[in-house]
Amino acid sequence: MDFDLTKLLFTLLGLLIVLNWGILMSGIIRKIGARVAKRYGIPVYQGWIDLIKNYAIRSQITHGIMFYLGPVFRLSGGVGLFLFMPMIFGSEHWSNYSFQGDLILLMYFQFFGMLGMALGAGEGGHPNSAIGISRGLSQFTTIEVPMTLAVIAIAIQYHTLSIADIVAAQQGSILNWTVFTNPFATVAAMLSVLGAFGHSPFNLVKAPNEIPIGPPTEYHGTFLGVLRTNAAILHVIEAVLFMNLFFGGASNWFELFLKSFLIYFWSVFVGMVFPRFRIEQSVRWFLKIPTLLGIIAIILA
Amino acid sequence: MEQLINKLQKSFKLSDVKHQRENLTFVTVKKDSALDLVTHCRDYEGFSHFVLLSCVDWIEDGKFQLTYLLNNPSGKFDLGIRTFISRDNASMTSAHLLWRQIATYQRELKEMYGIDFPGSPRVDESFILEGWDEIPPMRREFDTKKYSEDTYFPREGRGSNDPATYMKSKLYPDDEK
Amino acid sequence: MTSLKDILSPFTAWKNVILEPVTIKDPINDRPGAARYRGFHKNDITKCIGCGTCEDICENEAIDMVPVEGIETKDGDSGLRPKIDYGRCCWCALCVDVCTTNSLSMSNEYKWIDTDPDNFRFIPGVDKKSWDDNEAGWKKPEPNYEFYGLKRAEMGELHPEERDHSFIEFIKGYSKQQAQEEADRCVECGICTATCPAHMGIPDYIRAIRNDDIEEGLRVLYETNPLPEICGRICTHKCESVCSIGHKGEPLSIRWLKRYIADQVESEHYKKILETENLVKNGKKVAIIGAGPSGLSAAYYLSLLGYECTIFEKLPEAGGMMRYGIPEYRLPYDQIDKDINYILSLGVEIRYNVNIGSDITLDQLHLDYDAVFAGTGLHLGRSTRIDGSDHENVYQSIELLRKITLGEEIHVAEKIVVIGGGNVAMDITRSLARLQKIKYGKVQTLATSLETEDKMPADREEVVEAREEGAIIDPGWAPQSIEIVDGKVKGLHVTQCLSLFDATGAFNPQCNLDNKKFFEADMVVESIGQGMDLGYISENIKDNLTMGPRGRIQVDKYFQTSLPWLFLGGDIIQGPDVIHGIANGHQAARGIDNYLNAKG
Amino acid sequence: MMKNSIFNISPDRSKYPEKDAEGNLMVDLDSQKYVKLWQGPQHPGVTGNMSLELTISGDEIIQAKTHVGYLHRGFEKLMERRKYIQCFPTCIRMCVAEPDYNEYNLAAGIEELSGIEVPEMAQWLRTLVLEMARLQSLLRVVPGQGGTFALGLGVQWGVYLRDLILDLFEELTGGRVYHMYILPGGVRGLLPDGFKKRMEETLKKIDEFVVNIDNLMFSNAVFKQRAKDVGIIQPEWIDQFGIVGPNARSAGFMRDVRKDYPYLVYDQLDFEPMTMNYSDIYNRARLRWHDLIMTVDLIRQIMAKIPETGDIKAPTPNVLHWKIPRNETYIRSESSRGEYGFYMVSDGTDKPRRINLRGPSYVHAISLLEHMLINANIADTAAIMVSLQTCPPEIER
Amino acid sequence: MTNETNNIVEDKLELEDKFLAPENRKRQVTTPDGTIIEVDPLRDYFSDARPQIYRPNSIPVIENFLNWARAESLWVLGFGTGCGSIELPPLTTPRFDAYRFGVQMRATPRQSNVFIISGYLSVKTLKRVVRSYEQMPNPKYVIALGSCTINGGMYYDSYNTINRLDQYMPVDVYIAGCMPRPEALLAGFNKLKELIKAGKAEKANEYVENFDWYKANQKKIIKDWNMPDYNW
Repeated sequence: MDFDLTKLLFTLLGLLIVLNWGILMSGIIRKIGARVAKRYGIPVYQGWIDLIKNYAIRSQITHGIMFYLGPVFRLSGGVGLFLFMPMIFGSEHWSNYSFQGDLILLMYFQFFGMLGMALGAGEGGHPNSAIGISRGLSQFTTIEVPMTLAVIAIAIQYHTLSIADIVAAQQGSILNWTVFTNPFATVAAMLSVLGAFGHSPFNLVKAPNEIPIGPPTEYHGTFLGVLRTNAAILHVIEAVLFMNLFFGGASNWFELFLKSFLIYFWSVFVGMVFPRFRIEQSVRWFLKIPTLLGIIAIILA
Repeated sequence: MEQLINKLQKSFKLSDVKHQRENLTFVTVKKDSALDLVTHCRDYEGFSHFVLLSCVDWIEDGKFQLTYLLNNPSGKFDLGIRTFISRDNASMTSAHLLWRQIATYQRELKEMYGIDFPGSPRVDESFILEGWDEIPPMRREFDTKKYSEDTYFPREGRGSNDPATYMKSKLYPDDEK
Repeated sequence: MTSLKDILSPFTAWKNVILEPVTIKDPINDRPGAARYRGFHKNDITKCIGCGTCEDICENEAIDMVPVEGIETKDGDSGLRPKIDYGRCCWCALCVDVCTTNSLSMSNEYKWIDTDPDNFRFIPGVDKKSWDDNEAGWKKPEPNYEFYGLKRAEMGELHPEERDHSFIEFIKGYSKQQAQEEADRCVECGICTATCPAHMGIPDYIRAIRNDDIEEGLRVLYETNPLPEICGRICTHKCESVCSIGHKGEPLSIRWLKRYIADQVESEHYKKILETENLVKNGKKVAIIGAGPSGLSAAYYLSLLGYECTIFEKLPEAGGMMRYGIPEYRLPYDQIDKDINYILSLGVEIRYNVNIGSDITLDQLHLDYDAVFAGTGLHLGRSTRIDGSDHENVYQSIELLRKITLGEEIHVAEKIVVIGGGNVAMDITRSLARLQKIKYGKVQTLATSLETEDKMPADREEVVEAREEGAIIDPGWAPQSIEIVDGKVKGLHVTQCLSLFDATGAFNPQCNLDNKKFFEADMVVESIGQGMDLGYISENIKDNLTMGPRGRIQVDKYFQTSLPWLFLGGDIIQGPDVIHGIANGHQAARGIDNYLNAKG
Repeated sequence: MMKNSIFNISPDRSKYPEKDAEGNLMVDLDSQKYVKLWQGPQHPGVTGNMSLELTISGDEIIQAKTHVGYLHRGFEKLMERRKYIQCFPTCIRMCVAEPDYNEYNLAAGIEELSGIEVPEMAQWLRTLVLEMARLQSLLRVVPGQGGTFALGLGVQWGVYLRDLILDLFEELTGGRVYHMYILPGGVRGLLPDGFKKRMEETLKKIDEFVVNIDNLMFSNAVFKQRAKDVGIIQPEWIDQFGIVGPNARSAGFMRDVRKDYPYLVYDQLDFEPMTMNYSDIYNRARLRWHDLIMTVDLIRQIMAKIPETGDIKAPTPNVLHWKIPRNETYIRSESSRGEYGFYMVSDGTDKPRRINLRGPSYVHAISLLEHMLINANIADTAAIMVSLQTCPPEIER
Repeated sequence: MTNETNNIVEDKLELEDKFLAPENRKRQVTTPDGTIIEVDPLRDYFSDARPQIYRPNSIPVIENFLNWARAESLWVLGFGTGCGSIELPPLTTPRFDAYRFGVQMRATPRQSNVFIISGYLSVKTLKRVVRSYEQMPNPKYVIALGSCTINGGMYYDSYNTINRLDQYMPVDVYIAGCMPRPEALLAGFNKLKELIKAGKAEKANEYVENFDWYKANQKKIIKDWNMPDYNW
């Protein structure tokens, strides 16, 4: 592949858009969540202020080199996901560096950040982060099971591992979306979304009233800023991934915003009203219903 | 209640029986028979609920008063069993085997009054205080105000006047008394 | 297995998303405290008397009593004001509830943010704060909510029908329970101490009553007052007029409590309790003229210091005005004797029926004694000098009272008018009323005074009791003339009195001449004040004395005249008042001691 | 409980950690098998300011120690040097969640020791205040159980309603959290105008909340999974540990001071505290939810029966020097956590000789909690603690 | 840490005294009020490293902008140290909803900027508070609630509570009350925001500048310095 400056610039611009949309989106979601609790909640722009504040923290305490690298790994996981994710269907500029078989890479990148985090947080030496990491990894592994099953199902269905191709296959009519063509896979994947976004009932990883904040408990200031930046990107990208796989992708930015918002909102919609599972309960849960659905999806496909 | 006391009177030497309310009576027994009485009441008189173990410092008599307050949930009455122990080298038989919670009370009494309960679990661990090296604070000779003033320096700049003395100094300053 | 309801019903919570949030838009400004909220303190600085009760009840020692500029210390006001430390306060409002004057209250303001912790101290009412004008906020709950009794303990009294024909003491005195009940009301502020001329340790002896420690009480009494039985009955109790409880309710009956202590102790135990069994004499001698309160007081305290005292008394018995000016129903003679006998038992010598000037001269006393104290009292009556006041049936109250005490026969007419509104006027009114009752079976005594009822100098209860006993009190009239027809007194013409003092404060009664009245009477008694008789002081001494205003002899704070050996005290210096006399005597005793010690 | 044993990952703890001859656990932290985990005092999941020292193996607790004393202010010492009236502002701070029981117990104790009768109106008002205190506490605790499982919504609603009750408290007593309303002899004020109306408005909102919280928490599949069969109190522990109040009632023991030893005007009110016969977290939360409904009902009854006006305070000795002869007593009342008792000793002076608080948390949070946490999952610690409704300030005072 | 390990540390100290870096050696320090105290860094300081002073950005525009962000995003450490913590839930729930003003609760000191000392501090808690405070990143702010932090409040004569918070850590804002209502707390946040925006909330540096004095005060009352043996 030749070096293409325009593509790089568009990719960076896309990253910027995604980042800001991520911050705005979580702001809106939190505001909606606050409404359920009968209050007004934060201003929608609070996310940016928090981010600036975090970068404005003067002192950084380190627990070693891996401690530095943790957020970096995490960020590269998020950015990596972004890089290989076609954002807008049919757009030359906004398809980033997607390629045939990118689906497999994305599955890997999803895990990559978590592992990086594990290394960094482990270095922090705080037992809460260690417990959080071990829970996070085991939960993430089980989330991946139905997710992978669903992906395999649609890969079988569409005979491709390229996201762009999957999106392309869903064009035409709304009925062509995977959600209608392969409902079992979609349901399995949507259930694993609940875990992927880290809202209750599957947020034991960060359970504040047990192991405060979990893995990032030692991170502060700039580190936390990086983590939060990554979270903003990751939330959008994961939503975009599901959008691409199951909801027909997006043909313009507006459609992307809307669909990613709705997918993200789904996890909040559930998370708001359900308490969190214990780790073995959530593992058990993921290994039961969503996995079963995923297997059904594969069989049907 | 009267009947019960009369009954207990036969096997234990009760003194100072005081019927405070129709459902609350205090009795005093000797140190050696206190726990026997407590055990007897638990096992045979239906006092299955242990309410509290408390200590009163009668510094003028040189004694600690230990009060075991038992409750009979079915009869709905309480019996306070008092016993007096010496303030010097205060020590009492541990009752932690009777009810699980007593160990906590004994830990507290050890820390706050310096009463030893040999054999009580974790009785020597600090319970509420941390790094305390003064005399046990609930003992009456411990002056908490003085300790606080010496240790935690209250904010300066306060000062008050007694109205009577102040008026004296203003109105008849030369008056001797 | 989980039912579908268990999965779906939680989602009902999402209905809130379309409802308006319940959040308060601007909580900082929109939420004043409730009407009863215990916010920051306010103090009505003019009502506050600085009694310090708030300081006493504050469990956090958050309140300091501090002097405030512009507020003078005076009788009934210590001049101190509470300063509250908000580094201590817990807003329990006990200080508000206990406040004796209801001056302290709370606003409903509750926001005070500061970066300097030393700023959280202020004097409410003096340091201006934004909440000073807040109407809402905690006030003491009403009614029937008090931290101490506002009503006096009931005092046993003889019923008017029982007492109006005899001179038996009619105030029975407190029982132990009543005394303790009354003593319990005291808040121990000590405002009264300064007002009491003798500066008695009032809170201390009241505390002794509460603790049922009568002996301690007696010791406190005798520190400043050697005549507790007498004072406990007829003291003018200026202390009660400033009692802080009096702002909300009835002031403590400090006088009766004093009497209670003295009543409880038998006279034979006095010496033991007061530890005066073995007084050491120092060999110096002091002569005291007049066995009145000041003379007795001086004699007592001088004896304690070891001086040998001799009292010269003109009348056949000791007590002065207390015996000869106050009727027996108020102050029985045996009680006077109890106090005096104790003083005499300390070795004080008393010589009765000795008239200084004629029997022995002052100069002689000067030679015979190291110092002389004179407390001779005001034994001369003053006349109104209106037309007819020189008639023989116009009497001076002080003379009549003396005669009653001496047991002499006095003229009691069927209808009597007394001119005067003071305590002496009430005494003679009530004495005459009793005599009338005995003689005629009915009371026809009327007392009138210049002052209107609310300004009458007599004690309130005297007026009330006099009325109970059948006397008529008709104040607010200025006597104009006594009508005499055929040489007999027919009555008194009066006009309405509008004001007593002019703008400069001088005594200058203004009358409404149109509003007249006529009191029928066969006998008129004048009781408008007394004068002193300094006849015993020879001219050569008088010439050496510096005179002060209003014809009085000038003395220093130790009642020492310009002749260093001569001390004067009591009514002739301070005006008629037992407790002043006692205080003077005590102070003069100190002065004499100082003087003689300095002399060597 | 779990039928499919494939997914049951709880290991068998009957063999290890090994116990020594005296039955103490042999926990060697250097063996790498165990981790020592401190929860608190700076910890959002711990009720109040206390800490748990947990020894964990994996996600499982094998040893727990409660550490208290972070809130120790020496109240009992401080009260020994305060006059009786001065004890009131001090003692109410012994439990910040429901200060009124302190006020009531101390006042009732002083009244009993000095033989003062409280006017009827004051008795009603006291009952009202105590029930309001229970209500505001339950409004925090009932949804708080969901909060420990990250179901924060209920807490948000509950704390809002609690605030409305606090507003009513403010109107009635002048204080928001520390009310200082009950004093020896009576109370400090009559009902303000329109109080009953505003109370009814608030109670209506609470009625609504009761339904909402039932939908959100008690009919919630995840909540049920988390709360059922966890944190069980065995019936035989009730007497062994001295468990009182709702925790005992959930295990089938009727322990309610209001019924057992009626005080104030509770004998004129119609109520029946609930008992259950299986005490896990879910049932205890459910029991408190029923208590909440009962409390609302009790307040309605009080509002209907309370006299219009009357004396609020009996005459008392002067509070500045109120002496009580040597005597002792034990006063109890039913707080939302159970029997709340004051052991009071007077010695003839104007200051108490000893006031000893017996709070329900004293046993619940220490001996019972330490026992219950063994073999529990660390994710459930906060839930177990909250389900016992522990309140650290009353433990350490 | 057990006593045994303590002894080992002590033994080491004697041996290694001369090998220590100068800032870790025992030395005498003059406090702001003029008294001279002895400081032994290895035994007296909790943190591994002595805290540093972080100067504000030298470019006013940038510093103002950052201060604005810091002021509008106040993350509060969820540590209920005393009674006042009962008023923190109302603050974050519908009635008062402090989130509107950029105030959020955080569970870990590392991510918090504001420490609300909610009332009295017992000695035992003070130790944890100091520890948490030192873990918070610079800039950090302290809000002191109620009488107890100003001059001891109710507990002025208690043997177990401190009287003056400013002796142990620098305080930005005091709020009067016992306890202050949530509204007062919100007003306190406003005041704090003002201070931050004006660049006057540099108390974290003040703490470092007078570190030895603060430590001496803390050391005077905290007699048991043992902490759990990991960095929590």
